[in-house]
Amino acid sequence: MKLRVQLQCKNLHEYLRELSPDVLDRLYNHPATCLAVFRELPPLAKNYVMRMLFLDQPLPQAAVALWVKKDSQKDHDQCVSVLMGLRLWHSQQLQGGLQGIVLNPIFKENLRVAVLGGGKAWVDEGSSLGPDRHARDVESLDRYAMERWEVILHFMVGSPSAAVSQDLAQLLTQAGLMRSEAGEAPCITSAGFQFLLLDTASQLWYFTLQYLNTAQSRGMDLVEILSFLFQLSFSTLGRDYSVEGMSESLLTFLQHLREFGLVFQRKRRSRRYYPTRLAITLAAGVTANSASSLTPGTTPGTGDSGFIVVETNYRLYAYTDSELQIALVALFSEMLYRFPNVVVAQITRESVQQAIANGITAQQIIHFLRTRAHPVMLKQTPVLPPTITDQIRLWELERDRLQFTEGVLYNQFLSQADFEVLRDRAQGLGVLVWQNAPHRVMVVTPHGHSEVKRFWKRQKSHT
Amino acid sequence: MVNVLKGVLVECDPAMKQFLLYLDETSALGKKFIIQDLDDTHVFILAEVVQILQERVGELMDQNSFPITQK
Amino acid sequence: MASDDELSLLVIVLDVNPIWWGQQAQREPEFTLSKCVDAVMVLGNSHLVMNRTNKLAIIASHCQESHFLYPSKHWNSGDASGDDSTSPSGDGKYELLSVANDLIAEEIRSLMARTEVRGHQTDTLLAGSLAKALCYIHRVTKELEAGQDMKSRILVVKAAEDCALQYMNFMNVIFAAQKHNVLIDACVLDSDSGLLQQACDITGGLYLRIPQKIALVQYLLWVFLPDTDQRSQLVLPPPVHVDYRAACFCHRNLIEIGYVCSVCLSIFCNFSPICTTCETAFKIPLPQLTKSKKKKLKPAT
Amino acid sequence: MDEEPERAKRWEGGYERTWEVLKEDETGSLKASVEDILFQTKRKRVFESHGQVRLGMMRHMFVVIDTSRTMEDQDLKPNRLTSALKLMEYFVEEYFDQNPISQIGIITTKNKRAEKLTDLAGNPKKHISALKKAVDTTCVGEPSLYNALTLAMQTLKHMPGHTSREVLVIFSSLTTCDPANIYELIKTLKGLKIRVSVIGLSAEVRVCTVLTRETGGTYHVILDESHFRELLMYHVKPPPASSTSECSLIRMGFPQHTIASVSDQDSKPSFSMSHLDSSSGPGLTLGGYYCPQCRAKYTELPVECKVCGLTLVSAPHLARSFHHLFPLDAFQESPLDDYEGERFCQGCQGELKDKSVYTCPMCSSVFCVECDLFIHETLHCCPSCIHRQTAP
Repeated sequence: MKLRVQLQCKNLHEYLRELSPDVLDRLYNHPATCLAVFRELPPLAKNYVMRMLFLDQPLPQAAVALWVKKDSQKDHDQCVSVLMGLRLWHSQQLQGGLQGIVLNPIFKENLRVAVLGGGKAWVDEGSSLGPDRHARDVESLDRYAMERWEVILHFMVGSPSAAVSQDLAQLLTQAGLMRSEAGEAPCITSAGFQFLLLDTASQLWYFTLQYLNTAQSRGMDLVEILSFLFQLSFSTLGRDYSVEGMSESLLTFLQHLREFGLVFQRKRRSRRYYPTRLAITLAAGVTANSASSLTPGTTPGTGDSGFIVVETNYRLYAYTDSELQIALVALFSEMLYRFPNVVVAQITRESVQQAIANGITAQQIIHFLRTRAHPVMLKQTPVLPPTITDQIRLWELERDRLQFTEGVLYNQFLSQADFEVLRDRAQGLGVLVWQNAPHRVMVVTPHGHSEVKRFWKRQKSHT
Repeated sequence: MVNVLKGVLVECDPAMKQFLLYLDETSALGKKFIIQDLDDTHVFILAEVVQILQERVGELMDQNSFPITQK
Repeated sequence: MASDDELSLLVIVLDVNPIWWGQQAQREPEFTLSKCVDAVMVLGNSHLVMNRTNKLAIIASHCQESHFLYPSKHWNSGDASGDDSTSPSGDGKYELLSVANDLIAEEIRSLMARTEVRGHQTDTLLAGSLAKALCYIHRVTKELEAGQDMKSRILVVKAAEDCALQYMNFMNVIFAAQKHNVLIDACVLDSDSGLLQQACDITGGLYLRIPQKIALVQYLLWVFLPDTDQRSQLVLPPPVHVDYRAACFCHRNLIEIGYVCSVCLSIFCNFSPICTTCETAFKIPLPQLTKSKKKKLKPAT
Repeated sequence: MDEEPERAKRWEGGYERTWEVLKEDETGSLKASVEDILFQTKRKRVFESHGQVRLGMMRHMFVVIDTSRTMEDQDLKPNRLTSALKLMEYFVEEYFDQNPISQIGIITTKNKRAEKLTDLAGNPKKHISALKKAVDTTCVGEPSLYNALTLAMQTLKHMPGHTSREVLVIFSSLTTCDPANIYELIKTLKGLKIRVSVIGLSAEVRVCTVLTRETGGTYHVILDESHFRELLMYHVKPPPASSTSECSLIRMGFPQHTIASVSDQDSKPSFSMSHLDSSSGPGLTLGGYYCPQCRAKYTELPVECKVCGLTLVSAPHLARSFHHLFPLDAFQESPLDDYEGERFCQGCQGELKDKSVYTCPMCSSVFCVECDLFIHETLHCCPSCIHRQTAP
């Protein structure tokens, strides 16, 4: 039985919520992180935070509940749980025994600094080093960033020309994007295929998450590198910053970022660095990554945006000369012709089925096509011809006509009461897969089986 | 007394279920594999046939599909 | 969650009428123009940090001109990468914001220093500023990339009196805004403004006359920061009573029943045989009523 | 009425060397030339607005929509009917936007019959909902121009003399099934001063040519959907009033809107008069507009009071049409190279990059082409002139 591995890409909140309260509190010590966290809140929660930004007194919970209209109560509850979960809101007992709410004081302080000024500067500006003789303009930074990032992608698809550092290769393996058999060159996994079809911002975010997950094992301080990462994403493109005052582990981190193309440093020991567009759009990837996101999230200036034209006759024209992009298109289509600046491919049932067998979902293919749609395509609504998107989905569904769930079948109950007792128990344990009361049949998951069995034995002995 | 059986629960549309019943009756997979016919959209089958069953369904789909594009 | 490709543009029109602010400084020394500008900047900053794609423009509405405080002319619209000549932030403020705030402060200083006040007009030319705001919104909309979508709204922070002569232009601006789905919000510091009430009502914006000027920042953040999506969820001040009665063209009286010329739609409070606006003679012969009427009432366009 | 129209057909005209307009630049690209043409057409519409002529601001118009079998043709997407109805919805909205105190009614014709979809009324919502419903009508048989026009005429002839009487026919079929001599009807229409305009969806039909020529309307045949839209929009602007039309002062009410909040103890919900005829919608509401003459309550304006017959409008409604009466002068176009001064548009602050700038004759501010269009099409007032007004 082959169950498809779905590439799970958490957003910032899901990630932060898993951190310990202690780490969270330390994170809020930096204005950049506060700003980043704030920006990713649900819109309603952002307004809540803003409303309380200049209040020093706690607000009664009942008063806060009156902020929203009755029919939006659900959104309100969700916002409250997010704010509480991220420890942005603290409950406090008011005088007179009422429950009150107060904004996390550290967070409040630092967000105020980010928005209004004050406090100390985030980073040393490069200006302390004097003007850079080898100053980079925005274009060359963009080019550099794209080149670096593509090297990683090339490495993943196994282009012989692409070579990456040991650290990076290891990271790719740890992230489950590549699989390396002992002694052999690593090869791409089904998760890797899915990764390739994401847009750059989401790829970057996914990758960063993986990096962060392993950061602590490298002896890095999570808070330190997260803060730096967010700070980077709020810096100005085309300006140089100094490495002055950075700790040793942060410098290592900077070297890694340099390899990913997030920052540009002329030489390894250079005293200044330039953040690239990749670093700055990193935070943008945080929202765009949700797998269901149907919006075209073209990253400006990344060069790979907008080159694909799909016609209703399943022809696909990709105006690109990038080997990588062609390889990506070839993942789910059949190549027909190749020209210097354009390739023509055909989306066929076989090619799509092949892709799906590799673990790529129809949604990902459609997302790929949509995010890389040619500007001409973007002008029409919907962007992709519905026949194509529907057919790709149908091809996927074709494979899903049977749904398999491993389980243990319980049947031949003697009485309805017996059945109901056991069924309710299984349901309570959350292991019930399927049940049919009139026929007295139920299916539980294999790992729930032993527990249910034990319960049944006990039940029998009682009666 | 309750009877307990290990296997795989299959959820499918009624048409697909008929195909499964047909495979079962004709012993097309070399043996009977349906443990219990649960309802219109569910059957409980032997775990070991899942792989081969998927292949057979794929074959069926291949037979029923026609190239929609001309090259 | 708001999708990333939907931009939100907030244009703040700030009334900087020097006479009004001068009087205000004498009345309440604790709430001056610079305080107000600070409050507006806080709102602007908050709007910018809400979302990466949010955009901001601030227009100062003066007696004689409307001046763009942000983005300035020499600033590439929308592009976050400013020229490097601006001094980097010396504190913990988000770089983009500190650049913007410096610019706003600089521009308003030069505006106030440059313009000399003639006469004693205590009314500000809001219609002109709104017209410019709409032109700006129009341009930004045209510059959007394919597939992008933009919601825009205008917030008027109004201090001085209404200008009655602006009625027609103001109405034109309101209808243009309505046509382009631009909300007009109004935050009124002083006396109620009939024109703005109509503007907010017609375009679906919020009108609020704030009771305590000193708490301007809080009012701005609480009421005017949420965009349309969140407004539908939040409890906000109820709509105000809007006076839609017409003013007759002959005496400028507010009337409930009047007579309208079928040719030019001028409104009169009583019968007259000849329309004073378009000089049409009406068919129905009537005993001569008042003949002393102003000849031309339409403002020179 | 028998002589052929003098207007020559396009194919009878001289040999047009349309391709010579296009010129290649040094690199052999046509782009600049094509852009130039697009640029010119963009501007063209601005100049078409007429100056100070007397307009018929109060209009009564019947729109006749052909729903015969030919409307099922798919040359407009998805078919003629759907496309036409969609555009009509837009038309109705625009019509009331520009002609706030006018009325419109819709007639459909199919199967040799004509029937009223909506009566003459001044509220866009009713018409639009009727149009939305009409999408499902089946298109059958032949249209009847005669029946449709008679139906329109029966209502229009009772309209007061100071209003315009117009019929706009969206005609898809190439034939019409008339029970009597249509030429007689055209004479009657002419006598009643009813202007009939036709927008043809297929090809020119002689009976329509005669009809429009005699009644003083216009006749156009569409090229494609965007042209269709353009032709419809042409009918949105109020037509110049004919010199013979009467003028009068009309009594109108300007009711105040009263908002009663639920918390207010004194306020009691009451029935709105506008809900009397329609069973839909809640009848009881709190606030509303009260007729100043008889205190009948309405929830929407404009409306004609059902009790005392007074036309109720709000001041902004009237203000909507002011721009027709006081149009903004066209800006002067001049090449950018000749212009000295700050190269920024006074409207949008954008840099002036196009090869022409536009100067307002009153305040001599300069604008870019986009703002020029926006100002003339939507804003109807010059942003800079407003500032000059109060300056002594």
